[in-house]
Amino acid sequence: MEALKIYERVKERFPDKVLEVSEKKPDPFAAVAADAIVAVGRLLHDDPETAMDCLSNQTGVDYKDRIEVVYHLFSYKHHHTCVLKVKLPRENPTVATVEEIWRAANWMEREIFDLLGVNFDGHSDMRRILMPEDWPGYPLRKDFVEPLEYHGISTVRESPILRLDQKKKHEHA
Amino acid sequence: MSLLNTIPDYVITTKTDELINWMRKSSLWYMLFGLACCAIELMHTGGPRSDIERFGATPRASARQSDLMIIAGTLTLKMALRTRLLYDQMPDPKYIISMGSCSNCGGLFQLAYSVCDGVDKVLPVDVYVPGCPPRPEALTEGLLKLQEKIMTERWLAREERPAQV
Amino acid sequence: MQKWIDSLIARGDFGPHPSHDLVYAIAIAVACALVLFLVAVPFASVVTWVERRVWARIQSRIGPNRVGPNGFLQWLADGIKHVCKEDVIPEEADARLFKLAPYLVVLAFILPWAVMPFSSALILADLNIGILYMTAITALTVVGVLMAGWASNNKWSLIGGIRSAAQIISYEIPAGLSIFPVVLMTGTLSMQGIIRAQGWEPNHWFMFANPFCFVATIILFVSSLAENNRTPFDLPEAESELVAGFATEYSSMRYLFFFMAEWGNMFIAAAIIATLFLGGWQFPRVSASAVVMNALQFITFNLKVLILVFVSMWIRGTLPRVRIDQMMSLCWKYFVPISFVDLIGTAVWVAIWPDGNPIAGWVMLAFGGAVAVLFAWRVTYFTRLARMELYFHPTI
Amino acid sequence: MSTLRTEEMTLNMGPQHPSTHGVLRFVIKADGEVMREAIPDVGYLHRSIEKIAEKVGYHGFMPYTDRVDYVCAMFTNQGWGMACEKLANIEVPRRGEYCRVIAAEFNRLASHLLTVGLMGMDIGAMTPFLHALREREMINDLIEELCGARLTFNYMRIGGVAWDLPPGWREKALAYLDHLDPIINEFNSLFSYNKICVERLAKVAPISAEDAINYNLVGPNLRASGVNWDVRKNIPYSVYPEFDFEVPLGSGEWGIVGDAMDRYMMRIREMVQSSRILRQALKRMPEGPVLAKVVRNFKPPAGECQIRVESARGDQGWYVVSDGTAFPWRVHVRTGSFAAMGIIQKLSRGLMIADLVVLIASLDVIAPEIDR
Repeated sequence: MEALKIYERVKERFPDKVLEVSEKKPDPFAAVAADAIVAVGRLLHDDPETAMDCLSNQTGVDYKDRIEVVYHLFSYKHHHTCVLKVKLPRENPTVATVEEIWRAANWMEREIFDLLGVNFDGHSDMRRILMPEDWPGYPLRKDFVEPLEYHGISTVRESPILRLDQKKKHEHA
Repeated sequence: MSLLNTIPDYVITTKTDELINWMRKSSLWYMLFGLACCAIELMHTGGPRSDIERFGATPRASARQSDLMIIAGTLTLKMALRTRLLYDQMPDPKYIISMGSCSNCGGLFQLAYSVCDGVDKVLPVDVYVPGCPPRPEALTEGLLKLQEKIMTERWLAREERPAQV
Repeated sequence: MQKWIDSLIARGDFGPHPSHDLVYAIAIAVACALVLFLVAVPFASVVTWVERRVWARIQSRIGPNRVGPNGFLQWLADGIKHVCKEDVIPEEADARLFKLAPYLVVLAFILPWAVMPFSSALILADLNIGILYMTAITALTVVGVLMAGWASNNKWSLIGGIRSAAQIISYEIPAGLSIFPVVLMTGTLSMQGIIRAQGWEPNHWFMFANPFCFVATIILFVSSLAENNRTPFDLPEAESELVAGFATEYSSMRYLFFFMAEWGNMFIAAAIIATLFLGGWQFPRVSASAVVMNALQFITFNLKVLILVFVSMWIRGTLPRVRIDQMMSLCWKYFVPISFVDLIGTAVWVAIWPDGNPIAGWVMLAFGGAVAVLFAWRVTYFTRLARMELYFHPTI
Repeated sequence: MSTLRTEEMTLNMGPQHPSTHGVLRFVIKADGEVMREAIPDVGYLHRSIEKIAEKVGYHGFMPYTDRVDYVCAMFTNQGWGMACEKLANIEVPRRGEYCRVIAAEFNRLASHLLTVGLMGMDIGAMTPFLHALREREMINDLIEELCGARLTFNYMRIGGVAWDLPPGWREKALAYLDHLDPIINEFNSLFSYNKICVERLAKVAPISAEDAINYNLVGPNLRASGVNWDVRKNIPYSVYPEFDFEVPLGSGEWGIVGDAMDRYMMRIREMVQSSRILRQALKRMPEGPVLAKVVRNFKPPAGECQIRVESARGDQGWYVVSDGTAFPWRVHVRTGSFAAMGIIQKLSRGLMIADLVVLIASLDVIAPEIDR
């Protein structure tokens, strides 16, 4: 099934929850209201016509004014794919977890939490995954400023070519 | 005893030092400590073509039995703390070869927020091997350089390292 | 030797009125130390060099070749380096047990040399319970290993120690039971007695004396691999699972003891098999001179032992490691019952032919030869398939 | 009489441990030899590659993609190249595609050789590992001649590949393939069909097809569970549809479908298929340029896309968001190892400690691919 047809099916079922369907090439996507993502996911997963049995990718993007969580769904039965998006405010972004539908979401959501600071409600194990537990801030946000030292290890290095240290210090100032 | 007294001290100590150093340099057991890309080249260095065991260097899994730590790859800040712990576990005398640009100075990943730019910020390094990743031949050369360095040491006149608190 | 010491005492080399017992004791201590340092330690150490070279060849590498001719002195370099290293005793460890453990392991490796029958005359003490003594002493290793594992206060060491204890104690049983058939046939426990009961010809070896002994040889060999923590039973120091097993926390000299004992035990296990089943030092009487005969016997014995050691290196270079439950089931479900059957079968055999059956020797030898030929053919077949040039010129 | 008390033993495995490929850490809750649970702890090699992409631009990011998965860097190269080409709608010349396929399949051989070798090392046989390294050296030689590097290739460019095959390379490559096929047989008889190896691997940690899909396992791990899915066949990209090859599936002939032995054998069988693809590709090489005209200041139109590449560790997803400038807004790599690590906690229940090592090796996880 074409991705756009899938979005139409979803829209039929949840007319007020699908905020936007973008037909932009190369990959069209549908933006879904944050409170409906579990219901939409459940629908796409259980409906035999769509049978989205695999969450092939889940990631977050920081757009400076908002944070989007992107879900790439895939069906091994029908070999079709679709993209869902959830737009969240930058201050304290929170969305329900889809871990119950696709177990693969467990780790991907931990990664998004770690790097972008999106909270997933109802997640079974919401800890940092890649960064150390005591790391300040969320590194993949656009306004992230690197700390100058970590446990006594300085993160700047005198570099004759790049003068990165200066740049970093400048950022801090 | 009287025979020994006729020989100047430095002859005995230098010759003994030389023997001990020769033995020590010929048996540098390195710790299996592959961090990133260079780990694969480290394996290749121990592999059939550039067999590093020719120089008596065998890989050991435990830090307690190794003399040499080859830091092969990018040292992240999260790992740096662990590396320091591992280094403290090694018994003296111990050496470090920093293998690859990442552990020399951060290399490609100087731009990164989570990478320790150079292992020398955390640990004392004896030999730097440049390359991204260095070829097995380069690492072997690094080992030979370390052997040269060991030959210049005076083991009998060494200073005991104070116990770390 | 006693006469020589007596003459020295008479000459007054030990002062005017020495205590004879004291002088003897010192002489024995010196002799033991000489045996230890001139035979046991070099044997164990040179075996490490041989092992590394053989292993490297199997893996199409070259192996250590920088220290001395062909790297022959590599063992010396390793030894001296270990002596020079800092001796770390972890703060959390039980220091006394931690220090004691390596000595027990080394003890278990050194004491068996007392009854090692190198030739008809070269034996320190031909005890009448030689083989029993040997099995009893080698089992001491388990105490040391378990102690090391426990005292290190490291969980990996502990698992290694426990695994080792379970493994060594289990495999003691089939190993012990495989020794009994020979004892039944010879009626003696003395090492020399057992060797004298065999001939130099292979068909007079106990391995080929009857089918049960043939099986017992194989069981004893596999069990000895397990008792010495050799691949495929190297679970206590499984490098990829337990870091370095019970020796994880050991460094410098103490680790060297474990290291040496492992290879030394390999030699001892091979010596037991060579003594019991492969005719020991037996060599045809080609010379009337006792010195020449003893030298030839010494060479024969060591050759047999080294061939067995080589086989165990070969196995180490080829096979992966078994899992602990598989190892236990191999021991308890297969080896123990089979060795009991062996024991009973040998007893029946001895009851029927008390002096042995000469035809059986030839038949079994032919059978063993057939197995060896088949094996060699398979090996050459696969080596031809695998292109030998890759092994002889590893640096293509 | 005091009652006997037992307690769980918590073991810390890694980050420096010989059998964790790279730097992984596991917190193992064990009851003697049997594990209650093994909780993976990753991130010791998190090199912030995704953030770097936002700083260095499209062409400049190509060397970094090598480091996403250093064991099979050609595929990450290719994934990044394809993602950019899809964004900017660039057509790659046919000879360029052939060069990509040839380089990538050689890299797949090298990667699988390392995987099967590491499996040998993890269950205690060093010899298969070193034999695999010996074969890898020769592949490294070939690739080095092709692109000048042994490990981090940086061979592909947006719109094709950097260089054409050097003269005489094709014959050398074909000669190597003739050499490799018997070596795979030898490897099988040395290690794969060894009784101890089969006993160790068969029936260990089977993954059902449902679980594999639900946990988003990809590539050989997924196919070992019996799911017939190969990006090269099912979402054809590059010139793969022109080649005749099979997709091996887990059959469970040694135990259960989807056990460690199936996952291991999958690599061996894929090597045979790769060799088949390579022979066809080397023989059918068309003439022409290898690199499309791509401007130096590459600015794809605003938009986003996802690309899936069948790497040696399975379906690799590149998600790229472009805002029309010379720097990508966001790059995300969804890798096979990351998903495979997620399932370890579930599978580890009731396994022995020795089996955990087998499980990690059979899932073929590589630390930089998890952490990026």
